[in-house]
Amino acid sequence: MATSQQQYVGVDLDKNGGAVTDAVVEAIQQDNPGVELVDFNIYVKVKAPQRMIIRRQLVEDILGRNWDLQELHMVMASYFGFIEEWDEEKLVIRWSADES
Amino acid sequence: MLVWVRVPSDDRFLSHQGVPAHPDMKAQELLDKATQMWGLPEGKTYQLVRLHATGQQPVHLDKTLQENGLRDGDPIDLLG
Amino acid sequence: MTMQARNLQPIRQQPWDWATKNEYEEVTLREQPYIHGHYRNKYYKPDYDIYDPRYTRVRVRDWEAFRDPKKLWYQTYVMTRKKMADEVEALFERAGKLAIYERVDPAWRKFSLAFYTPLRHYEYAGAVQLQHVVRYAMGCPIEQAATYTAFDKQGRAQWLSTWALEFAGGEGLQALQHARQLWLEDESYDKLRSYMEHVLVTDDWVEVLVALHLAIEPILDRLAYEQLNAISIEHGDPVLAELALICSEQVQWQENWTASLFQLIATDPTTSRWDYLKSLGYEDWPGDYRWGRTLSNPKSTPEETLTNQEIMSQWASKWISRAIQAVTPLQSLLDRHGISCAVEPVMERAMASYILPTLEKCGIDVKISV
Amino acid sequence: MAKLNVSTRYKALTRDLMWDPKDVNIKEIYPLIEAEGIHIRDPKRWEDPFRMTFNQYVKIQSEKEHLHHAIRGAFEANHGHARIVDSRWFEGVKAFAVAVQPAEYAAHRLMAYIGRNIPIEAIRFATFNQAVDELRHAQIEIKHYAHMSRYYDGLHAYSKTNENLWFNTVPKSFFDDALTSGPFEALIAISFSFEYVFTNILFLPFASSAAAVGDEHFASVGKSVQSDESRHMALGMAALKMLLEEDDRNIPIVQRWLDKWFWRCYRVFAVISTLVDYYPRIRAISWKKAFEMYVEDQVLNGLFKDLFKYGIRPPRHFEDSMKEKEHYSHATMRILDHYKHANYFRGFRLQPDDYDWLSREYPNTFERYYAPFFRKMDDHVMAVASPGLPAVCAVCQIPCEYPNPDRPQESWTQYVEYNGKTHMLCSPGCRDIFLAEPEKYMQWWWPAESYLSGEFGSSLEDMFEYFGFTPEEANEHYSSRDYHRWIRYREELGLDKRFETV
Repeated sequence: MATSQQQYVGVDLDKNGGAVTDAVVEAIQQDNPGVELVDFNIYVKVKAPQRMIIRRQLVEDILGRNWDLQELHMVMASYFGFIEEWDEEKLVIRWSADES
Repeated sequence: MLVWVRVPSDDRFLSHQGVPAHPDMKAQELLDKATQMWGLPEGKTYQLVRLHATGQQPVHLDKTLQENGLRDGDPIDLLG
Repeated sequence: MTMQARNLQPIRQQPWDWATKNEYEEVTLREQPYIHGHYRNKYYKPDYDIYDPRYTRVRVRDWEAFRDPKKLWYQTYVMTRKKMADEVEALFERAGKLAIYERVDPAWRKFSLAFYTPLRHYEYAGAVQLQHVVRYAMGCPIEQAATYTAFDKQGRAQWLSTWALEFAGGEGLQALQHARQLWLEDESYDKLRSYMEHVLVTDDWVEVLVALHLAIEPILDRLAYEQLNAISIEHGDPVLAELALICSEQVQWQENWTASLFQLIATDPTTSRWDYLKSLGYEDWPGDYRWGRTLSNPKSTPEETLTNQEIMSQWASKWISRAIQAVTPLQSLLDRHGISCAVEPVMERAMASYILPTLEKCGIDVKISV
Repeated sequence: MAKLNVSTRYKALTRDLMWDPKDVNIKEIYPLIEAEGIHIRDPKRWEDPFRMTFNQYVKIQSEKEHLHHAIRGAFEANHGHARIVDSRWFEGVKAFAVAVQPAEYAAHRLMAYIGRNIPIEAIRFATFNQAVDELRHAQIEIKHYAHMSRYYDGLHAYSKTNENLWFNTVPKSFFDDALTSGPFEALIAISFSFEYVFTNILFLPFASSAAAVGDEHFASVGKSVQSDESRHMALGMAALKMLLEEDDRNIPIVQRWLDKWFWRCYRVFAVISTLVDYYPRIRAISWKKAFEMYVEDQVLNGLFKDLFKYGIRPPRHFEDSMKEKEHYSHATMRILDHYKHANYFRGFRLQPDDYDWLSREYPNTFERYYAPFFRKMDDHVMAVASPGLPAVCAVCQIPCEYPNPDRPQESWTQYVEYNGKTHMLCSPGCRDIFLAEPEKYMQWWWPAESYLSGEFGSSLEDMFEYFGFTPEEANEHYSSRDYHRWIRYREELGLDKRFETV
């Protein structure tokens, strides 16, 4: 199927997460090309074309403290795309339409 | 028995409304009940049309509901 | 509320028209709708309503009358279980740091892996069949307790798995594999496995609760989570004993709430399964079937000729007899590993301390045939 | 010991726990597994990407509970209900309460049914978690309106209202439909269509509006509930992909379910469109924009492009839902205003700022087709009331009062002949669902027959007794006793005092 419109993947993050939410957003921006943010009052929608990676180490570096990827459960209100990997080190969300 | 009467000209955009009925009652009687329920102006001429999956069928006011072939739960339009 | 200004007085002191005494009742009572279900099941019991009293043979005047003695609702449930999870994790962490596993007596080591690890299958099967209870039981008060009990069993299956992974060190995955083989093939487990398979095909949800919580678990859980604790410590393994203590806290709750449910059922003299409608204020409700769109009139189903006590007595006799048969062969496993613990007295104690007193409160006689 | 990685460890804890029975037939344990024609070959390779264990679950969830109930406690203690910007918001909250909360409870029983009957361990623990989550959501929501009920009308007999009121047959029939389906259909219906495609639109805009109007408690309800939904979405996506990849014969069956449940979900969200566009005096986003963002961009343009390779096409009638986005909330609000005298949450007179906002957000439709209707209420709130009891859609149970989006002055109602009766459906979407399973949908319980037959007594009072509330609790908000109560609470707290600064 021709990709006439860009396919985005992304996450909706709860702004109550404060510094954690900010660090996750910054890590996403550093690691992924073409990131767009939509401010949504109490949420921020973070989207990227086709694929998105969140790396624990980078979030930890930005945050300046130990950070476990499981803590994402507290702030990730929603996501779109297929979760391809989620282990101790990274979360990868992507669409796979372009593979076939 | 219950039939559902709608007034398509009503600008409130309402659906068919339930009217308790009886197979032996004349369609005119049903019409009177429905005009009263809907609060339509008196002294005007109205007609009833039965709605089907396949189309519409006029209801004869001098015949009973049964003679008109009306069934329980049938939708009807009241035109005026 | 006397502190409150007049204009801020609430318009009602109770949130609902039905009386509630606490937060648990506030979020539990009248949760499940009882009438005006829209469709009948497409595949399973296609003549039954979504919430139908005929999913069990026993009749109860008021399904909403049951109360969990611990009053667990979601908040209090996860808060208490979080504490347990923290304890379990701290326990394993300390055991690792203190290298306790290395000092455990080798005979106990072999035995405990062979005995506790297969129990993950037993806990899991119970959790699965409790989902059937959660779906078909009448009323939120009962199914809510079953929901948390199922989750506990799932948790215990995972704790036992984690324990085996830790205890077996680098051979953790093989230990689970080996335990599965024992569960499937060792004759000590043959009857227990078979018992759980029969629980999984038991359709009547009250009978499922009898089979699990009045028969097998009071016996086996006392052996696994109580009786062996001192023996574990004697063999240099305090870890398993502490884990078992945490497990037995859950088990005691599951026994308590089911015992009070059994008592409620057994002492209810109601003869019509439709009497519960009166307690809900739908005394004269003739049933939705009369609109002619549903398949049959549920009220034409013949009533049971036996009393609740007689039905419960049949179930208890059948399942307690089988439970004894299922646990007895575990003696050979103990013997094989040179662990001196007699199973029979444990069963006798379970009968004397829990099963018989519970049956007595229910006014039920049982015929045990082993 | 050698530390296992997350994936291996999760598998070790949750897999291989079930076994092939030796003394009973496996088909007796799973009697429904073949009923729906789904074929499963090697489900072991599938996985729930969230890999949540029991310990993680209770730890994370108790932290969420702790945070939420702290906010709730502060809100209740400080009379937060009196501090919001406009009390009509509560009418929307009531709608949400009695419509959504029983749905959460039904979803709880439903997930237990799915988990019990689908013997695929890869997703089973996720279904067990979700069964518990849904009970959580039901209870968080009850706690929310237990407090409201002490100060406002309409909620004190919610279970009776849920069982007996015409309005509640809408969400009730939706979940009853899923509960009476086979387990795989129920999984696609709820985990995929409901959770993945639509819950975003339920909780995100609504929680944002709650925060905007100052209802901190409800914003927290929305956010705390939604924080579990990511897991539920992951389950839905994993289940969908698994069914599509396990066997080609599953594809047409899954397509049929997607067709049915897309429209079924879309319609059950009708009232949500009014909770987005009408009830909040400060809106976070319009239904139209929320639909474009969450359904068109993320689902139709995102997910369905991915599913194309399996031969899955976008759900039938999705074009209709796109066309209807300019009409949906207005047509639904019109329906609510027709029957507001017999509903536990009230309608309200639109205020000048409402007309401005709605005209701005819906320049093509609002002024032209809908504003004249709402202006009729300016002088008399009952001017638009229905004269009787409406015919409702045999599938979604909403009164058949939707306009055809191509010709908005005409009705979209469809008539179908089945089993010696003319059945009415609100739209082509619901018509096709009816035609695919007429024997199921002809069973629906519709209170009109009971009301009109006098089953619940001969007087209007008897009927309200049966609903669980009184006529004083219905009708229009700004002329209601709830509005005046709210004003009194505010006066007591001094909230409307103006302080001069010189």
